Amino acid sequence: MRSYQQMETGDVYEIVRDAIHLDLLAKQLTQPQDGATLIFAGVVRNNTQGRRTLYLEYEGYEPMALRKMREIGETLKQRWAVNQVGIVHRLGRLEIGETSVGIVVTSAHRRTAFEACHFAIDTVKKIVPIWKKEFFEDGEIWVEGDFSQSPIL
Amino acid sequence: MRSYQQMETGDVYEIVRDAIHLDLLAKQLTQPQDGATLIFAGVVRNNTQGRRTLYLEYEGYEPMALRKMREIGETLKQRWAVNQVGIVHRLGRLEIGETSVGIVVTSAHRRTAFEACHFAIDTVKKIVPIWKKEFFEDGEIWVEGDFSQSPIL
Amino acid sequence: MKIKVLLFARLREIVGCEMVELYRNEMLTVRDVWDTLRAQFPQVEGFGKSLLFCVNQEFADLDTRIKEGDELAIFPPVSGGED
Amino acid sequence: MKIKVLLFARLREIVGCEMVELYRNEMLTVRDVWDTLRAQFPQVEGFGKSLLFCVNQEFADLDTRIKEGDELAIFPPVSGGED
Repeated sequence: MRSYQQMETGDVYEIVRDAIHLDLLAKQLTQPQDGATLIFAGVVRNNTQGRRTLYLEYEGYEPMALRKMREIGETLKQRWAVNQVGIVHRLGRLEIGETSVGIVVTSAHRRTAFEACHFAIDTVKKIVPIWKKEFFEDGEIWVEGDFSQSPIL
Repeated sequence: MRSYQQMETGDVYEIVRDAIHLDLLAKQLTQPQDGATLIFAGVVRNNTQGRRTLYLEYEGYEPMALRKMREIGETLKQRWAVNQVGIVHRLGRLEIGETSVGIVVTSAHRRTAFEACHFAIDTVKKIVPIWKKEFFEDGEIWVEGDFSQSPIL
Repeated sequence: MKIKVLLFARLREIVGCEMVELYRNEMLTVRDVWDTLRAQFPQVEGFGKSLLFCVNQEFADLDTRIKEGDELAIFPPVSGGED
Repeated sequence: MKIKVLLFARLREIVGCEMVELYRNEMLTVRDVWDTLRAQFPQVEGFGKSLLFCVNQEFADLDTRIKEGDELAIFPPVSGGED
């Protein structure tokens, strides 16, 4: 199985087109000084407000997405006593139950890991230029955010 | 690899004496209606307040621990729109970097998963009768909680 | 009356075994069990203010009533972790 | 002056390609680029109030100044998810 490319700081920021292996990522990131590893997986759900989803397609502005993922990781390490951060986003067609985005945060203490990881995924969903198109039995739709919460305002 | 025993509700509560496979547990628990899977791993850290830890030993009051783990899972499902819960605790000797407790919470939405999973681990640490003894180079110590925060008060 | 009491963690180590059988003419509450235990194992003295008591795997207190056949357990507070 | 603009997601679909080259005598700000784009692709009209603009992979606004060789990108807000 592949391994994730760690930066000099040990952190991982990757955009992939195949399955995300969060167990592997967590193993690579967890260090002896860690007491808590928190792993978030964003998963393709079989419905949106009751409407049955068939599959999703993710598209990204890759170099900017990677840059923003790195910025989020750096923010995490500035604001919290986080040891290691991993953010991996998948693009392309994803089936129900597959992981579209994975975030791993390790820390000596669990509260730190929870707060930092929650901030990380919320921020990924706001500022990382990746979009999803949802395919239903009777049509398709681009899922777009609320402009009023956009990062330039 | 072993699989985890799921209750009728699909949830998993186990006490084990070998490695916890959180990837496997997460895979077993994640359902098509889930949009977020949150995985918490409590990991054996190499130090406590700077004092170098060699390894830990966990001891439990097993039937009551299992009962309390189930209670926590039921509370989660009552209070939050959580789909599936898995709580697995390991007993015996654990080395640095090994996972002592793993919690998986799946939900349609990520905020729910974060809140419920954080509550779960905080409550495990308060009411599940499992103790750890920490072994240092020059001694050993039982790690005990604060009685004023004890569950009967 | 005979009552079996399970002990855990540091309390188990101090007493030296994980299950003790206590005998007393009458044991009505957890407090009676505790009094019997500390009479038999003086080393547990001074420990009492920071112990948890359980009857049939539920947290109890010193006034909780007990009967023959109940499963009693006494132990220190759980680790709590550091957040 | 020639400026290449990257388009993504629904905007890319509406325009019909992921990179457009825009020509205009003078383009000083992102607004000039946007005005040129919508003159060339009227179908983007009505979309403008809910688009994000980036210059060299940083969020920008209509008044952000640009120069030859800058990487411009225009796209809808990111999904945001549902918490």
